[in-house]
Amino acid sequence: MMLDSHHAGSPGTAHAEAHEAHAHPTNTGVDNRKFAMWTLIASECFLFGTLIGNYLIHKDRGISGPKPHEVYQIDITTLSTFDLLMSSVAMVLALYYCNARRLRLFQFWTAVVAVGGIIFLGFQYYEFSTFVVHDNLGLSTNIFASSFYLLTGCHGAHVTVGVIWMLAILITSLIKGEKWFNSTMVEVAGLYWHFVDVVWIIIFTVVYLFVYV
Amino acid sequence: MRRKTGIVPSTLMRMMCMLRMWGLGAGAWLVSGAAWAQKSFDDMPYKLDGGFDNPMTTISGITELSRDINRLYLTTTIIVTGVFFAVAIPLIYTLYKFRAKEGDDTPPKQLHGNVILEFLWTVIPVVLLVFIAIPTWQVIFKHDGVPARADAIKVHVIGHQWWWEFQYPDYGIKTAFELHLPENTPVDLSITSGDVSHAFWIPKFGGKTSAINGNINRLSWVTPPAKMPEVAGGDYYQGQCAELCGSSHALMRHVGVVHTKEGFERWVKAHNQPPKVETASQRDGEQIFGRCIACHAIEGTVSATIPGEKIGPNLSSFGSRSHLGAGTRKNTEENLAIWLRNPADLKPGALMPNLGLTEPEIKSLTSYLRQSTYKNY
Amino acid sequence: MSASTHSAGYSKTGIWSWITTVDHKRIGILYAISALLFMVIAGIDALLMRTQLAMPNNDIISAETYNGLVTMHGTSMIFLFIMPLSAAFFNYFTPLLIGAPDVAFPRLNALSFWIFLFGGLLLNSSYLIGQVPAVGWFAYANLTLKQYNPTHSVDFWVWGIQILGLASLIAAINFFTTILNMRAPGMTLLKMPIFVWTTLVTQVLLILALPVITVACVMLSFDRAFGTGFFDPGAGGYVLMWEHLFWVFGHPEVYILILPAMGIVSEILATMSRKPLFGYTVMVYSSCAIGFLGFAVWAHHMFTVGMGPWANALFSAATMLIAVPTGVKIFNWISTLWGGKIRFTTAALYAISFVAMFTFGGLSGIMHSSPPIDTQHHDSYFVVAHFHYVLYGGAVMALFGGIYYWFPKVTGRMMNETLGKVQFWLYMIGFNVTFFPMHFLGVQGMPRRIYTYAPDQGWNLWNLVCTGGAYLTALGAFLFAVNFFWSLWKGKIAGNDPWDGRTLEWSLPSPPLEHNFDVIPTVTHLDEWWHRKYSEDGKRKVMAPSPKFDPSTIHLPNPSFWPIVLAFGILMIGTGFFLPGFGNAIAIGTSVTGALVVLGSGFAWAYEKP
Amino acid sequence: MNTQDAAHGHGEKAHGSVTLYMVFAFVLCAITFLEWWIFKHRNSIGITNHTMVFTLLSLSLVKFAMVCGWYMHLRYDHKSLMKLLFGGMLLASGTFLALGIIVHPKECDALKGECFKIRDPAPAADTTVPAEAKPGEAAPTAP
Repeated sequence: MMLDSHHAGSPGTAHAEAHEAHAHPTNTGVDNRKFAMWTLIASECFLFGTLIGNYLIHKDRGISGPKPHEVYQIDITTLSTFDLLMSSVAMVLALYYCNARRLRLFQFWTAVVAVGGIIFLGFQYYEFSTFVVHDNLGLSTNIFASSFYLLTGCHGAHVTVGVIWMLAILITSLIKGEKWFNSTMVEVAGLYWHFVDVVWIIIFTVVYLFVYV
Repeated sequence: MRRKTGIVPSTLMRMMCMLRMWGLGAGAWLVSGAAWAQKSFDDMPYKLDGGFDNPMTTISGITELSRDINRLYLTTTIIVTGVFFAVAIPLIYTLYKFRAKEGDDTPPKQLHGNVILEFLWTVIPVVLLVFIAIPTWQVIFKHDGVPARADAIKVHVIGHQWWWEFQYPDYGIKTAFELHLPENTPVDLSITSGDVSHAFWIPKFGGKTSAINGNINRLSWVTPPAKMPEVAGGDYYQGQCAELCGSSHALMRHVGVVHTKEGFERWVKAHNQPPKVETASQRDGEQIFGRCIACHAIEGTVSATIPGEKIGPNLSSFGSRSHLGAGTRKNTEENLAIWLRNPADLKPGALMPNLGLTEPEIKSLTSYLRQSTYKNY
Repeated sequence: MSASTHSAGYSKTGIWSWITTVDHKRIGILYAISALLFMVIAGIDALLMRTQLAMPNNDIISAETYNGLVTMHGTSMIFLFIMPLSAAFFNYFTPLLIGAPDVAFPRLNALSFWIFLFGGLLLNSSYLIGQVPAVGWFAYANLTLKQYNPTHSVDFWVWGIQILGLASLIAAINFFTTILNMRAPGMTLLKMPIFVWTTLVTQVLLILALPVITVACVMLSFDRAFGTGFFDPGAGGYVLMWEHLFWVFGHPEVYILILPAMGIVSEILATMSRKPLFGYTVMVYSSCAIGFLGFAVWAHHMFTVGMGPWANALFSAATMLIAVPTGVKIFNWISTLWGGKIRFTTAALYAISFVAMFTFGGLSGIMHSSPPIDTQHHDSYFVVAHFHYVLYGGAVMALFGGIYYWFPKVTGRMMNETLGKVQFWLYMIGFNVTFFPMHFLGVQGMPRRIYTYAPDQGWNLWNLVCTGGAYLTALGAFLFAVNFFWSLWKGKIAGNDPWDGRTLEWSLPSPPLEHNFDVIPTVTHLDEWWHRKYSEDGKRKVMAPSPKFDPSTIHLPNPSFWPIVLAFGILMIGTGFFLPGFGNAIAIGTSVTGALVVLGSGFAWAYEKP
Repeated sequence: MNTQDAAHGHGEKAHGSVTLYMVFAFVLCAITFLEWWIFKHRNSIGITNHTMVFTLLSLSLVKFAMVCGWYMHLRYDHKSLMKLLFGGMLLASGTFLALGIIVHPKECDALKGECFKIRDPAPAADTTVPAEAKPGEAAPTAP
């Protein structure tokens, strides 16, 4: 999608989450940042709920231009879903090794996560370019296209923020090496990444598999 | 007569910014002071004419729908007033009885709660609300979503930016501003909009219904008996657009005109008659009207034969309409001249362009539009 | 004044300390000042409108200007006055009430204030170039499309609301975490002060409702910028989609406006009648019920758009259901006053007037909760009267009561009581003279948002009376400003506990030190401070001496200027969307640099030493 | 959340082991493959629309629960986080289900342009509305 306009749209630039040093003893026993990330996830349920609702309402109301079933390539999208799932698994392992303070393995799996995200964005770029070029389904071709691009574009923007966050963690770990094992920050990043992956699981089913509903 | 300009928007904006510098008090009083000084009614073009015999009050409904609504409104008001006093009286009594006496600052008994009271003032409101809810649902399912009656007159109401169009598909009539109806007949309105959202509302006939582009909303009621003796051309019930639709939202009015059965028949027959062109100025007017047929049509003339929906209102029986410019001004010689001179004077933001007509052209066009299309029904 | 441990080099006073502050008390003061200034602007809008409507066929302002004033008055009062003033109370008092040193994320707290301020400035800068949004505060769909509103006026509105929504969302996540995670030891959820409960429910509503308006605004800005057809029926779009999405956010929004006011009123009534709040747990559950039901009633704003009988019937039932918890709260307030020793200070007068006016507004709301009646009331002056009774008589009265109640704690000086009472009665009478006749105008069929009306409609008298009332209220507002500034310097010195309060903030010196509590209090009771002062049978207890304070245990977050930089980046992204010039080179340029500024300051923020 | 349970800050022991995560990864991939297979061969296995919706949705919810439960440590964390997620999900799906039902064009299908028909429960015989876009005059028939 064009410029990363999601910043203004999405709530709170994730990596701007405050970098609290002292682990203040909390009432729920959960660290503040983790708690705040789960609140952000609850808020994003409504964001993606609105987008999915809007897509489902508009998907058959396009008066002219291509229809959903004429455009979707289910094989490519399944591959990108595999890719995102694997990057989610890599995230869990990265966190595991971060807790276990195994620097090299932690850095390796964080890199795998970032690469997985980039591959997913590659799939999305390929999909969007084939839609625009091959099926001339531009952003404003019809209402189906607009709501499709809004939904998948917003999700893509969230994946981009996730990739930037992962690269930031990777670079910090490479620079600071053994001294820096901030597993709470890695866990919060993991929560964000898993949520983005889970939203894609629902989008994959609702958008690509409900074509004939 | 030079158009007297109100304060134009851009100068006002700069004044608002200076206002903030001068501070709240002085600014507000300055504005109102200037307003009182410059107020003069007579030569001001913005004057909105009244002149309808039944203003827009919802109090005395005259159709079965509006009577049902008012009956429901009465029961709700009684219950609500009862609840208000059930709250106000204990509040005032408590304030009077438990006000702090001088010098006695020992803390009172620390009451925390009372389960019975909490139970009472949860159940009683629910019971009261049931008394409102049941009649509400009855009235909803009596009037809304009911299929149109076979003998109902079908009218397509189409809202445009700042005027109302009424189409009678069964009689092949397209008119504007005046919704002519026979007495005691069910009417089935299919309300939609040609551009932005409007809301069709004749308070005395019943509730408003939004006119939304892309939706067909239905409103149906039975017209009241005609009060006035037929010769006076039916009783006028005023209505107005109720959804913000742009700058002239306040000047977008319509009228329900109730005739006797014969009166309505005469109107139907008379409406589409071609205009009677007798005098020379009417003939000149007809020539000049040739410039208007891109947007307007008059039944029985060449303008009606051009296919395609017209942007402007249909002017078939314009002469016999009580008001012009969707109810902005009375249909007089002078008002039509002001309108033709510059439509934006009467209706800010009007889509009709200033045709730059000369005075003699305006005179003959006025006579053509008002006299030759006049039909007494 | 023990020196709290700051790393060196940070100034304590002066503009720079205010710009880089992360102290929740200073941010609260910043919110309050900007909210009151925005109120002045919105108040002038209201005065101009009322002057135009004073007489039929008035020509003080033109139609476009009137529609602009209607929109800016509505949007500014809701998004730039009531919400930020409530946020000022959240910011200042939530940490004090729950015994926390500060909010969970202090710098994020500063960020949400600066984003709010830039959003408010963006919205109001539409005045300066004369393109004021003229589409009503809820900007219904078709009218806002490019072909009916070609100027940038609607873009100001859309991006203003977008940025303000982002600010409220970040603050909501911050406060939600603070309340649930940073309460003093021993303070369980049911031992929290009631104002903290209403704050908690408000934050939940904000967290869940704001994303919906974010998506709706993105759709509208795409419609205007890229020609997508979300709301354009010609392109298969659906005009009602905007109304649905807006009101799915809109109705929780109006509960966001009223719940903090309910919390403040509960605190004031309990303190002024020297009695605990009657039925505390019931008040808590009814607040949660109001919050939860807020998501089930949005379509009662759309009874006339032809959703069919079943939708109207169900939503009218849900709307009536919300009247039950509200009624319970009103009766609990009266029972709080019952049996107390009520001191009629100005704050108490405001709280009591809230109970009376909000009841009246709520009841006129029940009238048009039934769709048939609503078809007569919708978009008429009856609805204008209803929501002014609920918003002005409710939220604004309670917020002013809150200012009178907590002014001593914030500034250390009492507000003048006699001037306060005069100002209150001016407000009370002016408010009723302005908005009570509007019920008559509504029933007489005067539609909403009309800039003029014909002389023979029977509306002339009541419109003149309303305008008179409006000027009376303006005088009241002016007196409030006088009292506010006079008391700042010459008000009577207030000790720590001028009202003999019940909650923890009265145990602190006023104004409180930057680190709030010398030692975090362990809480044993609801209304903890009252139980420390009085024994069960009402005799004053001798207060245990507060434990010795050693400054080493306190470490305060350092001030940081990244919040304002990041907020400015977001402002650039927003305005970039519609800046004219050189095709759209400037537009894309501003947005991209904005995104880079946000990215850069985000990184700098993350790697700043804590 | 009644007593304040001691937060053990950073060093909380990782809950799952690597093998557990690998098993979960395999199961997730298997489910995704199953979804793809169902969709790919929907005609050959003759699945109707409704059952397909039901199975695919439930499969994706299983994946959702697995990732949330184990990968995001929701199972081992404080109950309030679970309430947060399910509260948000429940309210969002409830609201937008209601919105979908209201907005769903019951009688008309936009593709065939029926949306401009009168939204009449009992479809009246011939009253196709000459939508303002449709050219031509309405046929003038005597009343």
